[in-house]
Amino acid sequence: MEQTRELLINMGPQHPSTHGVLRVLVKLDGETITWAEPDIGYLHRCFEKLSESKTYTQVIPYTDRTDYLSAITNEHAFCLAVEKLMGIEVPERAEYIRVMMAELQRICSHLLGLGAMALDLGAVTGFLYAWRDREKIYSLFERITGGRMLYNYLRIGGVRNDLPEGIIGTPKDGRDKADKTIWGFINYFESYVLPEWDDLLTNNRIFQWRTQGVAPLPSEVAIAYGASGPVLRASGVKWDLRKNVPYSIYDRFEFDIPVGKENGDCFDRWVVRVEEMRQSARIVKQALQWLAENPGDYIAPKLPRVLKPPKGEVYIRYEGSRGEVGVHLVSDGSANPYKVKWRSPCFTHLQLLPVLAPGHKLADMIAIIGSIDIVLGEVDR
Amino acid sequence: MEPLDIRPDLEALKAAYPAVEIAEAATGHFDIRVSLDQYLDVVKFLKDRGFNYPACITAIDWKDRLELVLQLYKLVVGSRQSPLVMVRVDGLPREGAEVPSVTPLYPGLNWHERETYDMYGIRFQGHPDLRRILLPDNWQGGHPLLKDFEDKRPRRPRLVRHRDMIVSG
Amino acid sequence: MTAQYLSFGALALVTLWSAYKVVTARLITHAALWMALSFTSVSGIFLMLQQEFIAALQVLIYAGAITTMIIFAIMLSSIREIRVEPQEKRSIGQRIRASGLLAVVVGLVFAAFMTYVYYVSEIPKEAVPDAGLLTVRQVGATLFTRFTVPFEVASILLLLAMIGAIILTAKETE
Amino acid sequence: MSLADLWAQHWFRAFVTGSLVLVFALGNFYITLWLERKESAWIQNRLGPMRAGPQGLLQVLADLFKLLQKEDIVPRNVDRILFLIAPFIAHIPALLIFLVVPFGPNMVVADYDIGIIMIAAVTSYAVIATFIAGWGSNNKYSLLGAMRGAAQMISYEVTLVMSVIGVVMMAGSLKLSDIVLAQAERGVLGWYLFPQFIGFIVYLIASLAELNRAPFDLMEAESELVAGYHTEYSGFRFAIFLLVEYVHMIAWSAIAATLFLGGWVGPTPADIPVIGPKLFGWMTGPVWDNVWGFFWFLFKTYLLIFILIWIRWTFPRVRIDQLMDLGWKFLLPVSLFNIFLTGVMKYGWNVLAESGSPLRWIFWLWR
Repeated sequence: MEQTRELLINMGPQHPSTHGVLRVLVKLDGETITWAEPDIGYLHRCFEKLSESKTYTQVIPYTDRTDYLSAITNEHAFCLAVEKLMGIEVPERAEYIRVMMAELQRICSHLLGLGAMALDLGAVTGFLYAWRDREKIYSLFERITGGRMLYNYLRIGGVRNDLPEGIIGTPKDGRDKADKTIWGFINYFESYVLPEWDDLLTNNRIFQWRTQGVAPLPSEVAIAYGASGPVLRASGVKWDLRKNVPYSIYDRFEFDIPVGKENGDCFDRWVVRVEEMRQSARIVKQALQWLAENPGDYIAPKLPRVLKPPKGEVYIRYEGSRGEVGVHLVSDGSANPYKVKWRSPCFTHLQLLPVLAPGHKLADMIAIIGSIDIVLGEVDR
Repeated sequence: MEPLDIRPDLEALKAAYPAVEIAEAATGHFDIRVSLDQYLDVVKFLKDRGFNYPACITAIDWKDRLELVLQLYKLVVGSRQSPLVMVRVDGLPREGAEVPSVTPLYPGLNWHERETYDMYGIRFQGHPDLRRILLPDNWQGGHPLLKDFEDKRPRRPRLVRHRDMIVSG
Repeated sequence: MTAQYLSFGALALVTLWSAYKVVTARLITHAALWMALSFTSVSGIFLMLQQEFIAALQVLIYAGAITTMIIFAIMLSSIREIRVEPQEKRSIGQRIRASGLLAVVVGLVFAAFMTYVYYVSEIPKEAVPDAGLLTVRQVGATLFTRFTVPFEVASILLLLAMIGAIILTAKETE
Repeated sequence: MSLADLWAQHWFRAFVTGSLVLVFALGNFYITLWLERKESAWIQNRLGPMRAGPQGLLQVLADLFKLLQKEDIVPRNVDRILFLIAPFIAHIPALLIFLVVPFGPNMVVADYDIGIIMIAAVTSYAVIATFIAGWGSNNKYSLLGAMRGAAQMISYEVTLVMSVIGVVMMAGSLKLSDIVLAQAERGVLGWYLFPQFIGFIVYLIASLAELNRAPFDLMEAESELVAGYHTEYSGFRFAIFLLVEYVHMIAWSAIAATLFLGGWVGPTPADIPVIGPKLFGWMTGPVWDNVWGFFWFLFKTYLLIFILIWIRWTFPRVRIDQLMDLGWKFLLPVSLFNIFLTGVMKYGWNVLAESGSPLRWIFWLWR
């Protein structure tokens, strides 16, 4: 029988649900996608070239701007790379502050990722709930770092400043202190926000219709395509760089790695992210306990004003909010990095789109983009 | 969880390809220096030995030559401290370098190879779709991560606020 | 009475004009929409005859369902975009053929024939006493008593058509 | 010529009642839009509009003025005539539905015998308007939205009519005022909401789909199709589409209130036992009946509007194939079953009502 002609659609770069300036070319047969091709580069800001002309410390604020929704984890990855290159010992307190901040940032980033996916699926309320809770984290971060989104808080060897007084709070802080103390937020988050997500969306029949069985990703394919983070774990691979290649002080914390089923679909990716937020909250609680028990003010070692790492090379694998952040740093002994390569998880994940999308409906495309949770700032760098 | 030991694999690699230089770097990873003609075979060998996870591929411009760096590691569930190996091909010409593509082995390196082409001008033979990725398709200005890259585009007037007048320059 | 004649004249004109445009419209989508207008004005004539039921059915089935179905048929074929084609110069013969003059002539002949039939026929020109009282209840009762068999036959025919359409359009799955 | 004489004239009545319907529709559009903003804000822990007027009451007005001031952009390469007339055609069904809705006792513009069929008929123009807007825009997103919309509305119109047939069977009339009167006789428990509960639920879901409201707002799914069939519209033409959407919502809620919730039937203060007749006895008479009828009609309509808004801001959107599956494979069979059930139950009551057998109470609800 004669087939109908395919319709070529240009989604983006100005489209409400491409999470920034992503352009996807889609061929449709009716409503079914037969071919998809992402086109990126609209947000390219020459991060790698720019870094070569900055000193090591000056690069830190630029790392914030790669994955701008998960700034602390990027700073952490970069600082880890430089510290490894120079062999700097980080003060214990600074390590705990870093881990706590990174995990709060992970919660924050996942909240937005989940909220944006909910918005793409038409649940506007879920999105606004995510913003409400993100706002509380931002208030906390603003008090700690002075910035709300791009912090420039971590320093090579430590952190810029200690936690302000009273921000830790006590484990009894409840919902009314959610935006004042970290304990308050964590308690509010665990007792109120997570059940709300489960009620509103995870257990919602329509939401399950829209996500279950959509874009299954077999685990071998996920590994072959370099998927990492929640996307990899949703496909049933129990792999978390915090556990499997421990860096910083993650081996001191107790937490589980949530995994999805063998053929992880959009729903698995969703559930894994929700569970990861729960685990991050657990880590934050342990860090808070330590910080409350071990007060101190040694948060950064004395370092020369201009850092000149020895000649050498380092590649750091870091479990960012969206997956494996790789920092490949080459030093020639001068004050500027000779080369910085930022292996971004979103860039790698976006390759999956042409694999996952065909055979699904146009509406699923949105769910897929939402479920792999891309940030175009990091894709294009 | 036991730390993962990849030394047997590297020894087997050394045995199979004596020309390969293997060294452990101070920062924890293993450098595998191979020549261009053995590159694809070594990567195939490593993939067969279980280096299943393609982390990244990139290049370094050493001002007189280019060096291709491919980062791989073993993703084994339940393992710990899986070391990274960097397969390095040194001595590539700075213009018109051609390297066999590993995308057929590791589909996840597709875009990373495209990016390396985009930024350094290294062509990957056998790549399914070697186009510019971050820069526009019609970009003529060269490959920006080369150290001698110059932005040849006409300078845009830059508006600088200078007390009470605006100077363009 | 004049108001009635006027409105009838207007409706009839719209019906005829849109019917003419159905045939001559350059874009097939326009033709479908002209057809919807034609059906609508026919239902207006039914309303003037105080046959609301038939008018509503006319709108429901013809202007609603049939037009939409035709639109779907058009969309399933390959016409997807509005094509703005330059008008090319044509000879007089081509123009006559293209302008649908033949259609007009045939239409006029047909109209004359119908008028003739109308005048010579024995149908009483006065309103039939019960015509205004044709209620839905009567229609239903008649349909399910006197015309049960034709009704069921028509239903089965439509069902078969539906099944056939599904079989024709369904893609073969491995 | 006195007012009564004038009232006897058809043209005058048509003019006055038509204007009243227009005023009703536009006024309620205003309130519904404001209600939607406030209610969505309430659901989402926001305040909603607060600045323009008390509780943001003037916000809708401000927005309408803003849209009115905007340039009326007609993009190049659109099918100009269709693009321009689409908003007006979209108006037709939304307003025509109000013709047959009884707002109160004897308060109906055109009391057709075929009320429900007429509603189903005029709704078909909504499909045509959507298609004209989407196709005339010459935009792939618009066209996709329009085709989705056409498929969806045609499919759900069937379900919608089927879900109402149970009510028609019970009332024995297609006339909406007759249906209300039939419910008035049966008292509160006799409202068709209870015997026709399946029909009511199916109607609610199907009318959501017919209205293109979330979770069935596929034809203007902003995260998929930008804005669907009205992507290219701006300024007041866009405002008209917005208006039509809300007027439609009011219309369908009004019909649901009429069919299932007893329309304008409701207690008045004079019905309060003991003190009612003494204190509110003066609240009787034809005028007060109309006032109270209108009040209850509005109350029930807004109850349904509230539910529709609540649903919209709670659920994610379904996918087009799931929507079609739901409509054809679930709702339509269920509504057919409802017709069957209604027939059986009515027959059962007819047979057993006189017999005095205790079994007859099973069928009592369908009496």
